[in-house]
Amino acid sequence: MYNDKNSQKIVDYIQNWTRKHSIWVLAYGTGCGAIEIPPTMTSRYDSERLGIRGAATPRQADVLLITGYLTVKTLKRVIRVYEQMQDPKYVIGFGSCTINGGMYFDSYNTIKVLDKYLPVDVYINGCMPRPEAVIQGFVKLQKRIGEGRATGAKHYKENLEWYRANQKKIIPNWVMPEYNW
Amino acid sequence: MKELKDNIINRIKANFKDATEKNDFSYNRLDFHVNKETIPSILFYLKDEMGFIHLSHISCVDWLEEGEFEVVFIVWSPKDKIKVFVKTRIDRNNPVLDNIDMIWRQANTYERELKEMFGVQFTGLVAPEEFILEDWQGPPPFRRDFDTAAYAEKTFWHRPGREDAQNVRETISKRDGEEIPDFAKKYER
Amino acid sequence: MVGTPVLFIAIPLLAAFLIPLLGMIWKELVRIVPGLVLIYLLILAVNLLDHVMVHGPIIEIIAGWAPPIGINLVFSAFSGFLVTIMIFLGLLIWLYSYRFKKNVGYEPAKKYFLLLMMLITGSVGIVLTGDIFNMFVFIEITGISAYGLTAFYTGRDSAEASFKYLMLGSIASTFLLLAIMIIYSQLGTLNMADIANRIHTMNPTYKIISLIFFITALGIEAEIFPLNGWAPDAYSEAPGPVGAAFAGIVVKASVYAIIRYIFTIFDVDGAFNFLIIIGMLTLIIAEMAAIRQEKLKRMLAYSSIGQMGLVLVAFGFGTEEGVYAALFLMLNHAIIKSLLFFSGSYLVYNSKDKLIAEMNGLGKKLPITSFLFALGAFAIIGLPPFAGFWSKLSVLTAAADKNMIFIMSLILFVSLIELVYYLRVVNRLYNSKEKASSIEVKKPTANALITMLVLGGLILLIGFYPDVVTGVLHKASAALMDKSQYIHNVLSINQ
Amino acid sequence: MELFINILGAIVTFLVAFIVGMTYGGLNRKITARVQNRKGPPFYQNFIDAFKLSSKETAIHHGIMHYLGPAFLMVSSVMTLLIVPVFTNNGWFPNLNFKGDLIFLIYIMTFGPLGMALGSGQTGNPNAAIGVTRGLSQMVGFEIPWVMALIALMIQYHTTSIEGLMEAQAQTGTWFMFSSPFAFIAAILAMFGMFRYSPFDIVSAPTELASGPASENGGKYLFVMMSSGSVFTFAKLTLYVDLFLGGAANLPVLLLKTFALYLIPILYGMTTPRYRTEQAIRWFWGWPSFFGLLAIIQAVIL
Amino acid sequence: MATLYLIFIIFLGGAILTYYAGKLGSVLQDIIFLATILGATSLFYAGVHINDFMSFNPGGITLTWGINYFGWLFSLIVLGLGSLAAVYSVGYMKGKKRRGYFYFNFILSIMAMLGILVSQDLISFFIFWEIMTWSSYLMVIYNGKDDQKLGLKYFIFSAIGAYAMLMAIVMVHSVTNTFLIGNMIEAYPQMSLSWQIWIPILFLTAFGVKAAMMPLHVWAPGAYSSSPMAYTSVFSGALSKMGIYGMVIILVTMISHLPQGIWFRETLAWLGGLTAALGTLWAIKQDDAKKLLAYSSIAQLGYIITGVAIGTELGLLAGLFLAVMHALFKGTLFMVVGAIEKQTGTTNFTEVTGLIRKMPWTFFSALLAIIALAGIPPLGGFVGKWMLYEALITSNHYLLVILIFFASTAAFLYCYKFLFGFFMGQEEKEWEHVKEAPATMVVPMVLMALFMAVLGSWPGIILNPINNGLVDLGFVSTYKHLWDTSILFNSWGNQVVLKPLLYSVVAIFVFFAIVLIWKGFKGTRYVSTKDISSSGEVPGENENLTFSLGFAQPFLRAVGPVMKRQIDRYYTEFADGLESFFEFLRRIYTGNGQTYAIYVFVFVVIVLLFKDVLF
Repeated sequence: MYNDKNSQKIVDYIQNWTRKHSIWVLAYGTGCGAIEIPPTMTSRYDSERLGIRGAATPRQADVLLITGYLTVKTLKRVIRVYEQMQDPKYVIGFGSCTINGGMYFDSYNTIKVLDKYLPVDVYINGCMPRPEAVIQGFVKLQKRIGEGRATGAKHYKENLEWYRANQKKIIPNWVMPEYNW
Repeated sequence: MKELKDNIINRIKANFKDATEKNDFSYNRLDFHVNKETIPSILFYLKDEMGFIHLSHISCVDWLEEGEFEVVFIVWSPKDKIKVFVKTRIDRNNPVLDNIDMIWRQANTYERELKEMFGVQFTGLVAPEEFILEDWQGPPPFRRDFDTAAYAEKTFWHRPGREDAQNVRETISKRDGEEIPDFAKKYER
Repeated sequence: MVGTPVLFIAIPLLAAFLIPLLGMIWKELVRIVPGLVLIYLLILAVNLLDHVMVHGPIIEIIAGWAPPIGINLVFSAFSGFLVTIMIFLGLLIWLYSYRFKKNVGYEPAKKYFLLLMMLITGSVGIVLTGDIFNMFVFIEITGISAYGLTAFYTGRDSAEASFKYLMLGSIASTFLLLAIMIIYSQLGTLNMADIANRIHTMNPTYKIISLIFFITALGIEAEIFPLNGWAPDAYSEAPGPVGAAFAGIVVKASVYAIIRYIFTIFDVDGAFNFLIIIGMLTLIIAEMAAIRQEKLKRMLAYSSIGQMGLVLVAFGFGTEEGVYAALFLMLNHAIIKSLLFFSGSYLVYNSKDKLIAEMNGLGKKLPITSFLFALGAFAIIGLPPFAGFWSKLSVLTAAADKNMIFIMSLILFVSLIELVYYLRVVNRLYNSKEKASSIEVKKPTANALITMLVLGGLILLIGFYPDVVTGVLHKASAALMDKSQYIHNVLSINQ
Repeated sequence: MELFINILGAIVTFLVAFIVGMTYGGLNRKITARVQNRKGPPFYQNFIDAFKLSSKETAIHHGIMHYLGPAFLMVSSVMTLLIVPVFTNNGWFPNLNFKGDLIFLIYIMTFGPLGMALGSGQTGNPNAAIGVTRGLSQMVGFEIPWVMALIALMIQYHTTSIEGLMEAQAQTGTWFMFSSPFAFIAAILAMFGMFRYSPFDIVSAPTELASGPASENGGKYLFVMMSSGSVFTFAKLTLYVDLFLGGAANLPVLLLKTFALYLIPILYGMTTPRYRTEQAIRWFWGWPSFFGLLAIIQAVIL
Repeated sequence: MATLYLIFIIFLGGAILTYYAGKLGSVLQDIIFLATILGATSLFYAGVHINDFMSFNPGGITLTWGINYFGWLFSLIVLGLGSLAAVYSVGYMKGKKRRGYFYFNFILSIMAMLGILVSQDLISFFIFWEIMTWSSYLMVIYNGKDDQKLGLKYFIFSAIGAYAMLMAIVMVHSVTNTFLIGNMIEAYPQMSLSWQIWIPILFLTAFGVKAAMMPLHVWAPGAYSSSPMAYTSVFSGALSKMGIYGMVIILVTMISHLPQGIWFRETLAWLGGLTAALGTLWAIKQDDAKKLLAYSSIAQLGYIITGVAIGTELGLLAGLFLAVMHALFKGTLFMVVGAIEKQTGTTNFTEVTGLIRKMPWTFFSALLAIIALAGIPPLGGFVGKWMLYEALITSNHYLLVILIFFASTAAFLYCYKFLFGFFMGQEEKEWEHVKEAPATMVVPMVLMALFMAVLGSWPGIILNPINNGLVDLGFVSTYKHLWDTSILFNSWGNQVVLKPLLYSVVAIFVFFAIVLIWKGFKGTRYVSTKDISSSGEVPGENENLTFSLGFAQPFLRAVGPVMKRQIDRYYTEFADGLESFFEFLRRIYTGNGQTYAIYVFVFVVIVLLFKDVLF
């Protein structure tokens, strides 16, 4: 029965539906974006009504929310956190810094394009994006999850070497444990 | 306040022959310029004898044209409510200065920062690991001859589509018809 | 019968005077002769004791005059028992100090053995004699030899100690003589049995004053508080075996004398309570003084004083169990304290300033000596299954039978103090954190080792099988308690 | 056959408890949201979370104790459920309630947290161990009034079994909530600590300790822990209802009573900021213990 | 009945032989040691009949030896734990110094404890008691270092107890004129009231010292932690039970006849409760496993004392059952600590962590022992705890039961600390080389752990002998027949049926364990303890992620005021004061001859003045 395609579809559908409506966010509060998370979570915008709530550790989280610019030093930690998260997992890039460097376009220690290093499922642009935008981003992600199109993690796994090469290019002293989740 | 300042100036000048003062800033600020050899002794003197027990900051200014770094030690006396800037000039090509973290423990942090950002060497500084710039291999990034845009261009991926923002001043002057000021032109990269 | 009691006095005295002469013939004789004499006497004593157990006391008349006029020696179960202990101890002391000469040279050794023999003569005489003036003479003999032995090391400190001893000893003689004079002036006799027979006719005031003088005089020798000022110095300055001799021989003889006066001669009932009081005082003060001592020998001296106090308390109960307990205590004290002095002097020998604090880790360097010291310490504290336990038990039983709960608890409290200071030493011996010591280890000689092992073996033997001594002790205590029998025995000798 | 029915009953009880507990959890979130003037998640949100967690992959473990830790937790909650009589007439779910008593219950309730603590300990995460010690410390705090309340009931009615107490309640006709008010108050105050809602949630303080003991547990571990928590919530509430509110004869009454009780710690928690551990302990040894003492005095006098 | 002689001769001879066999070879030494203990044990159970007495008279004192049911119960603890600890010792002592010394004292301790149990008279009781004391004292100073004078402290406290007992013994003797325990019990009701009160007090002091009761416990932490662990398991497990043994005899046979006995019981019970509570608090504070277990022993003995002191049947059963359990789990735990000490060289929680994968069997036994210690079902510890609570509740000790409850809840903290400190937490590189302890050490631990698990559901194995023993002491057993089963009863008629509960627990656990293992077992793999969610930081080699210092600090802050002052300090101050007083008295001996002469004259004058009073 498990191998039956139709029933597999149903199982997948249910799974995706639950995943869609239960998004536990690990907010990696880099840069100024972290200030936008409290209003998103609390009374005014109340993301919990969509099933979005914070998670304290990467082991429990579904979504890695990167709120702003990432320096090289921070990127190392973010990669580590991402790899500690359990499947299925998604990444949301938040703010223009994650998209093209934003105002840090010529900074000597800030990465400009996040998706070269981590598989970003949804970008939310703006500097800073307001909570409405954040929630819209989440909804977008939910939609993609529901459709089964949020396959960033799978992509990462498949193209691990490429990602790793990119990461190692700017982190020459690579002392992290090897890939695990 | 003026008597206090005069008193400080007199005592410093009496003890340190090479000290030249500058006293035209805000009412509670005093500047001294000394040779780099005098730095530890003058700081020690300020701390122990004059009550400047707090080290606010150690800063550095890159005088590229003059080929010198100006290192600034800011100390503060909670009793007299006066801050004293002790400045010294060191050679830019051989930026070596005496370590003072035995006078103030917190100086260690500032010295590590200066070491990473300007390449100022403090003799005998014990720094266990990198401070801010992990795995940094380029030149000290706060030096004015370090071209951050070029470095970023070389090191990181750039998403295409923001070529118009390559040089902010040019873009602005083109768009608004403003002239680029002289001091900005001078350091045009 | 193998011999008569008079031999106990005659032979050692003779030997004492012959020692210098024999020494001229062959120097080794100086130390061989005492041993032979003591061995002979021990055989004699054991034989006589065996005989006495069955047939009753032996009364020996000296110079043909029958008591009450002449001098007589009484070898009863009680005195015989004490004599046996003393001779045995004397033998052990001889054995222990057999190689003494090697360390100190010929002349001192000669004096030493001479004085030791005289000491034994005097002490045995005190115990055996039945005449109070004769006893005075023997006490003087003992005292003089004891002063000599105290000053043996001819240093400043030992001379001072000896002088103190001499001073108090002469006070004691004076009082003793006074007491004898009072008795003689009142009753006109010096024979103990005769005095005991007629004491009730004496004026009570004179009687009590003479008793007090007796107790004072003998108390000085028997280390009763506050008369025992000489003791700590003398013990700590005299050589180790001499300390054992003091504790085991001299003091025992003096205690014997006190007991003889109180139990047999005088009929003062209050004296028993007085014994308990001064015994307790001695016990408590001595043990309290011992706890803070820094020198091992001084500590042992105070401990010894305390033990004698306990003996007096046990005698003071006045019951047969009390006497039994006291005798048991005396026996144990003789054995255990000698062991402690013997082994302790080797420990002191190996520490620079004779301080207890310097004895760290000696347990590894001197394993057997330290073990024996620990054994002695455990035994004297009264830990089962060692010898000391049975005597402590009998003392407490005797006290409990007299309903003296307070005395019991005091004795136990004092035992606790005793335990603390002995264990401190033992703890130190086996504490491996040793200080750097420049002194090379002086191992005990073979003869000393044999002596200590014999004593240790005795402790274990009595501890595991007290029956070896209890029979004798019961007989001896019965003999002391039976006053009328004593008088009858002595006075009926001429019929 | 009887055994089979027992097992079946146990399974049904478990399912009911699971569903009710999960729903209560969802309602808790909903009510909290409404109090904070939010819309809040739907009441079935906890089910979604649970199923999502169960469908999450689990790729790693830190060793055997970490692996089995949630099972210990489950033993504790299910055993509690089995020993607590769900309905007064015993008709539906003939569990094991006649085989144990209150003391056994108190101890079996600590079995799980300790096993879980070992599991958290093996992960090597310092936050987990810190959380565990906080939890255990807090347990020492609230057990005192809780035990006082129970002992007051025991000595008043001379029985230590839950059934016995329920019978006594049925005979007197009054709920213990009214006949032993002090015991009830002490027990309720102890319940605050037992549920670890707001003022006493330092154990798993998410921002401070990264959710404490559970910090290394995601996916199926968290799913089992969550279900266990739901079952435990239901079991504890049922116990309170049995002891103080006269039990319940059927499911609606049970739900009503349990939910009414459940509101108390939730509403208290919403208005009270978090206590530090020692503050919490001292709080429990203050008024709750005082009421416990009053309860005992009352029981002795009666 | 000469078997008893033979047993003691075997013990003594074995002790001496073992001591000297070290020169011939360590294997021979081990063999003789094991043969002595195991041989004597098997001989005891094969050849000694219960309630068969023999007498002999050394030194004119009648001594009687023989064992009754009550002693037989304790012989299980002594010889059972003793044999297992002996097997353990062989592994533990391998490669250590002074093996002869250790074996000698070990055998003597076991002999002395057995001697206490077979003594039917007070003298041999006392003798064996003291042999036990000094042989254990010699063990305490086994390391040769007694810098903190722990051994001395132990010995002094033991001596206080022993002297109290000696006093009581001679007091009894002055009434009965024999030393037989039976006669003492018979004569007790006829004694005067003050003696009826004093004799139990003195005896209970003696037993209280050995049982580490509250004001007399100060020796225990040091003594337990400084003796070798192989012996401490016997020291804490069996030797302390001798105090309980004596206490139960005194309580059942004497105090139950005393109208004022209720005060004794209440005082003892409260002392036990305080012991439990404070012992637990101090145990939580310790950073060294030995110290922790030592304080925990004190606390556990507090429960036992409370149980036996309240004196109802359930209480006595609870106390004695807990005594057996304590022997089992504390023996195991000290063995565990010994194994860890042997393998790693330290017992400090702040140094050793993460041994679970290195020493799985040790962990297994530690886990079961800790569960039993904490009193969590379904292990044996729960049975004891349950009976204790029910006994306290049914006998109207309401506040006491809360104190006990507090203690046993707080005990979870140190239980967790023990397991976490050693076995959980970060797996440091320093301990990578650590291997499981040798089989001779592991097997005794695991056997005892399994026995604890069995007792959790079939407590009748131990409860029946306890009941027999109590009946032998003259206790009227009301529901003897019920203990054959695995159902626990209290006097109100409530019950706990253990077996179904055990089955349920096991079934639920197995079910969920299977669920957890089945669900995604395939993809799961082990990752090291460095791989944790530490905010993305990668812990370096030298980064310390172990949480072991200041464990349970919030709790200790909450109970801080209680723990400000240790009882030790009062004792120390008292002793110091006493010593300075003695120092003052010592000055009587000035060393001046003139003073001494004056003393003589003063003495004469005073005695002459008061001669009418004195004589």
